[in-house]
Amino acid sequence: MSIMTYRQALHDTLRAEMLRDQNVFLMGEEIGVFDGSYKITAGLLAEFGEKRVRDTPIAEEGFTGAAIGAAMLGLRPVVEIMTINFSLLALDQIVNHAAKIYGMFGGQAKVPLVIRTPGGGGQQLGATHSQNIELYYAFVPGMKVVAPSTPADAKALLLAAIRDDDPVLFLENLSLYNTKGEVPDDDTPAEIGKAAVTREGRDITLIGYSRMAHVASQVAEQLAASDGLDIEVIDLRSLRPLDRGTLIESVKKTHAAVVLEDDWLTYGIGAEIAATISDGAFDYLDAPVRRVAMAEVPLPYSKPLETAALPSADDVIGAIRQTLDAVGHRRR
Amino acid sequence: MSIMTYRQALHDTLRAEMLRDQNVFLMGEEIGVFDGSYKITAGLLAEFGEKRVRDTPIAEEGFTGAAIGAAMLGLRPVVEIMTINFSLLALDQIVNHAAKIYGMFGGQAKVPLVIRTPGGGGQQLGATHSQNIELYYAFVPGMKVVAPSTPADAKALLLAAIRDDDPVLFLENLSLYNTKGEVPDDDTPAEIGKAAVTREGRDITLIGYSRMAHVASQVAEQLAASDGLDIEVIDLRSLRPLDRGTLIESVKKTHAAVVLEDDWLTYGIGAEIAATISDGAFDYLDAPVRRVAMAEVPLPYSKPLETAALPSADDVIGAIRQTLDAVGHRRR
Amino acid sequence: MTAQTRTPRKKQNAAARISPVTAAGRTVEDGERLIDFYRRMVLIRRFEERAARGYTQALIGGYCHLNLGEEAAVVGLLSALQPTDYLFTNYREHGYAITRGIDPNRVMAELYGRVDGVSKGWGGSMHMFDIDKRMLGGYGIVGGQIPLATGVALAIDYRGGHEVVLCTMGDGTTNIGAFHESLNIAALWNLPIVYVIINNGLGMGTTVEKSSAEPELYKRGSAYRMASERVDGLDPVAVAEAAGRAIDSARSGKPFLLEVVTERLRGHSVVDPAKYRSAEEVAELKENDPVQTFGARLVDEGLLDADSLAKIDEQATARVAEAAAFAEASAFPDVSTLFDYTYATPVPNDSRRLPGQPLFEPAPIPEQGAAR
Amino acid sequence: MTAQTRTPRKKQNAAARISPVTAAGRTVEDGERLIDFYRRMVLIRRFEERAARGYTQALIGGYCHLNLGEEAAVVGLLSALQPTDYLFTNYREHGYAITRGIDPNRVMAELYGRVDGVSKGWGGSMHMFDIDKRMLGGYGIVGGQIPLATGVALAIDYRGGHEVVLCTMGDGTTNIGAFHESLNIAALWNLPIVYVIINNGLGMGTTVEKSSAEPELYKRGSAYRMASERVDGLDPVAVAEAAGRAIDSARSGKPFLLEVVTERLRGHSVVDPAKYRSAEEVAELKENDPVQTFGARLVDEGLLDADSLAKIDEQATARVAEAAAFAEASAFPDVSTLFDYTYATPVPNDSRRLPGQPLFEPAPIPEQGAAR
Ligand SMILES: Cc1ncc(C[n+]2csc(CCOP(=O)(O)OP(=O)(O)O)c2C)c(N)n1
Ligand SMILES: Cc1ncc(C[n+]2csc(CCOP(=O)(O)OP(=O)(O)O)c2C)c(N)n1
Ligand SMILES: [Mg+2]
Ligand SMILES: [Mg+2]
Repeated sequence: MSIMTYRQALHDTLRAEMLRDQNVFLMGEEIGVFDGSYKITAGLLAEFGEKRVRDTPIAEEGFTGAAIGAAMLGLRPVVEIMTINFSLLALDQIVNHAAKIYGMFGGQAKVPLVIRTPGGGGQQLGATHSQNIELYYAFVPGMKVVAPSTPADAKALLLAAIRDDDPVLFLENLSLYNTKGEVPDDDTPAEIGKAAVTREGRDITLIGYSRMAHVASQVAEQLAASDGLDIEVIDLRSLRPLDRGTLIESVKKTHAAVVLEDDWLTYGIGAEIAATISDGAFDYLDAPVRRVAMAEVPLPYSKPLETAALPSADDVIGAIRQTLDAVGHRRR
Repeated sequence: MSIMTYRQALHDTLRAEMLRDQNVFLMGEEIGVFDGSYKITAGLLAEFGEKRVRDTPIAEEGFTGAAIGAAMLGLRPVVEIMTINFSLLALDQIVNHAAKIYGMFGGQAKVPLVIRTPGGGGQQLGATHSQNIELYYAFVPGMKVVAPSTPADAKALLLAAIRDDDPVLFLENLSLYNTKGEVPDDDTPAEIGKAAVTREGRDITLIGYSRMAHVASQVAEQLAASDGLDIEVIDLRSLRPLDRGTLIESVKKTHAAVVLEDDWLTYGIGAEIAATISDGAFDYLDAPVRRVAMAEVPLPYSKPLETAALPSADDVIGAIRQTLDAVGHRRR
Repeated sequence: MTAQTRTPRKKQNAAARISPVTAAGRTVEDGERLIDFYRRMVLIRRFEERAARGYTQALIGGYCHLNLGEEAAVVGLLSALQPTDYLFTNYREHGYAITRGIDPNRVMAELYGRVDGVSKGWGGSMHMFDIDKRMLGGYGIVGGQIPLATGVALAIDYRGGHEVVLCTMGDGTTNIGAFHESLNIAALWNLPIVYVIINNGLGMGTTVEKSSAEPELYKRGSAYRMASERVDGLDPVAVAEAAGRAIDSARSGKPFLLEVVTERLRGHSVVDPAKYRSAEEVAELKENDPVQTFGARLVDEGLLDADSLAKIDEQATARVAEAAAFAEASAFPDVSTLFDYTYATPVPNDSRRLPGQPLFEPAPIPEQGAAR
Repeated sequence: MTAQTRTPRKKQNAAARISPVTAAGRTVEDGERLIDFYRRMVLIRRFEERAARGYTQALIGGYCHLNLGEEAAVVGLLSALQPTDYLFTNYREHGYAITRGIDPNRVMAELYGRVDGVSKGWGGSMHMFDIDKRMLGGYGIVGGQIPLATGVALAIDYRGGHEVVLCTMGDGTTNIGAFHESLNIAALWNLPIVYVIINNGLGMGTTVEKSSAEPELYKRGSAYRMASERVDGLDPVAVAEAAGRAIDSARSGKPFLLEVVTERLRGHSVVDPAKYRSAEEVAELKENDPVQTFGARLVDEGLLDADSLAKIDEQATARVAEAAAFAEASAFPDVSTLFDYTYATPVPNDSRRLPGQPLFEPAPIPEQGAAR
């Protein structure tokens, strides 16, 4: 066990996997000479050389597609797309090609590709640079989508993603890079497709992923201290496949749930979570599943507007209290 | 009133709007000399000339972006993207530009653009040509998304879309083009953002859009005849904005709902519908909201596999019966 | 950049364009090779005609694009490729598949959507794939194959291999962004790839002149300092030679852009009546029929005669009839295999649900108050 | 295609490159114009330095890219544009905004995220927009502005107008698909647009040579038969003249590709220390400072002296101080306006919900059995 940042965990894991397997290599804009836009790949060019740490032209579709092709031949490219917003330019290659090649040709070619990319608002980057569009990937059969919220998961899920034979969208988050946590020393990959109950509790279930799983844990601790609430927290970790069983088991116990998400509410990731719980735990729910999500606007640059549009811990606390009120009402 | 096909309604409406307003013009691949891939624009090049019916190079991002730019100057381009699958190539221009320009610049420029595009599987077009990815647009604030299921709505919603000052994704469907129906002669636009109760009933609510709204109506008639069931049918018509009120009102009356969708189940459009109903009609629902959707696979070419993967009327009927069973159980 | 000087399409008697195959200096092997070219061209021709028939009979579904008019291009190109090299094409690829050595039975079975198809029935006409023959697809998204092919060239380079990638595309495809991004990357990184533009003059109904501001498409290589050349695609020998030069260049680490000028004898796909072509244009197409002109040439040269022409034709016809019979006898994939190819690495919680199945099996309703 | 012969960047004394502004044959107006150029260049310089300071003071957020080193390019280009013409830029556009005549107060207020900003605080550094000055943005997605600008040129052509669109982009941007698709469309349809490549040698930390297989970027125009030219971007006069030619061409329906070779004096954005540049390279940058070299030249030519140089500087400093004071005094947008700019045409059922608000107001719980 060592304590390190989410950034460090990513960096070290990339490095270790490159040392372990010659087929693993990195591609992306500014990952070499510039050390990466968010410095995840710092120093790797010097250590591994240009062949394995490849700075690309600004051509998201071209270089992502090239990585898919390389993967078809058995290499294991790890692509960095600078932020998930720019991945829209590569979407045809990812959705129509990476996710289809295995099925469309009857299982003849695998695509062991990882696309690392951060989402996240809150940095005043404006409407086109602050989106959370992991939905675009989570929706697609053939893709796998993971979203670690802790340094330990950053490592374990990245190991799993690199060693998996399918295309994996590996979602990072700008505001998590500097967060710290314990990271095991061994290199055991996580299981893609499994959520984790990161805190057990009986009063209500909080569900999040990426930054919002982090917020969920903080809120749970805070309300335990202030209100003596016993909150269960689920970190989805994998958006596709989605671990419905863990959600249902939890809500069967707590009878209430709040879903936290950093994307827009309508049609967002939380919609599936809420629909799943409302279906699978239909007879156990004592209040509607509540969603806390981004306001449905193009995210403004100006700080007060941006802050108002993004879900906060206070918003989550309010939603929990209102949901528990509604539960209380029905239990009377 | 005249009886005509969905195709004819689209064609005639485009023509009428071009006659009415000089700012309306058409752009897209093969819409002129070729008469349109699905012949919606047949004859319009001959009538209006190359300036107003513009065949483009194969460059979805380039020509869609050009249409957005033209719209910024007050023209009203109606773009045809041959099938919604190819729109992935234009997604950055649509999501990061068309949908953002009004907000990101503080309301200084409008984007009165219509993007017409058909979705739909079932034509043995294989994994990359059979997707229903309207979700990608419906998720985005700044976009409007409409999806007519009848010739009358094809007309009324197209009128509304063309006259609206925001970017509108106008979803058509390959298997609806030849369907017939009554179309009013006057040119009253529909209201974007409103669902329609296309059949009133008390036993259960069926919800669909585009092809599946059509299927819903057929199933409702069939089960009325065969089982004497009194089914309410809602055609969403507008995916963004989503008319939640109409859904909730209906389910408060029927106490049960089945959602029909042609896209993949997990994270699909139906997730939001189910989540919305489960929340807003929480105390009125007598069974979980059931979703009937596409199997979560890259759609295979081979007919028996394709047929198995797509939702059919029989699947809907099965889901209705199971849901009514579940209702009966709980009402005992 | 060397340009074949070539009079614009449709303005010249095609037969006169075929490069001389004079008896003088020709070895027996040369002669056999030319006859082999012809045989392969005829096989494509008959195969495509059979495919069109199968489509009309509703034995084939989806979109179906034929190589009619492109036989010389296909045969010439693939003759220059080693078995270890890789091939990427677009959706107009039946001819490539059979010329690459994939059993026509399996190609036809794919069109019929059967388990014995090259892609097990999952791909159809647009998505032929055979890992053994290193034909890596068949892609229906215009330009979609270009970045992928570039990536395979990257993988070859990464491993220090000596293979080359040949990536074909249509003329209309040169206007899409992926073309630009990929050619730049290949040239920048010296990847072993030949990009081939099959210029049949049309993208569906749109002419090259209406879609490409530089209609001499090979010239676009200059935007990437990439060597390029234009060749007459009605002459398999000329194509083979040009492809040889291009492949040699690529193998030495200099990617190449080769434009092959061909004809599209019929509509864009089987269902397109091509009404946008004038009667005159259609008449001229006959003169530009590569199979007929090349056959006539070989007769002129004394390599074939009426009998041997007829025999080659019969053999091809019989071969495609066999393919059709094989395809028709092959089974459809079983519905139980529907979920077999979503993922290569199995993971928990993968969704395997038919449209009629509920997300959760209806649970027994808990007794009043028993749930908690 | 005419290429300015120009020794590669950083290998020559920049002052020697400035085109002669000799007294002989110079009118008074010419002289005034040169001084005006200089004044505008200094204003950009001081504005950008002030913006950098504001960023360090956390008065400005997000990404912040400066025009330092590009002053001559900006001033030269915009001097050739009519007020009725349209301007599109990327995210490195503060200098364009103020040179286009937008009040520096409003540009600074935008950086500060205030209501008086050109984009009302919604856009920030990367998204300056002013409909009156026909500056149609400021775009943060690399290449995103190119199709849009092409569309505005299309709209001008559609209406039979005589305006021209000037669309700037960086060197790295020429490798993205949208560049290719748009230039082809513009050339094909004869649209009135000038594409300007501001070649500052770097895309973030990547050199032109590492990103573009044809590093003489103006040559890429040939892939579209588009006229093109390269000009020294450290010389505002040369830029103005080249831009004049390009704009004339565009106005006559022949789109143009103009490459302007400049320098980026600092990091990619305010926070980038640019460690990837060698000490030698950084030292050479000083020699290539367009503001200093052009100022020195005007002194040489007798148009300015030390006093007038200092005065111009003082005025610029005062002007940007005023802008900063204005920005700081301006209010933040009110949170109640959050939902004002999602749609231009109001429609029912639009979602207007803050993150803490429920989708449905908690309804009174119906009495047991009362619900139905
Ligand atoms: C991205 C995309 N846009 C549009 C289409 C529809 N489409 C299929 S083939 C084709 C024409 C392609 O022309 P060309 O590249 O010349 O190839 P050809 O069909 O002539 O062989 C078009 C527009 C598509 N499949 N993919
Ligand atoms: C599609 C996209 N990819 C990547 C980025 C991140 N990015 C911002 S600026 C930049 C470099 C652009 O270089 P260049 O075009 O030379 O312009 P310069 O910054 O030098 O003015 C990159 C890669 C982006 N904003 N958009
Ligand atoms: Mg073609
Ligand atoms: Mg640059």
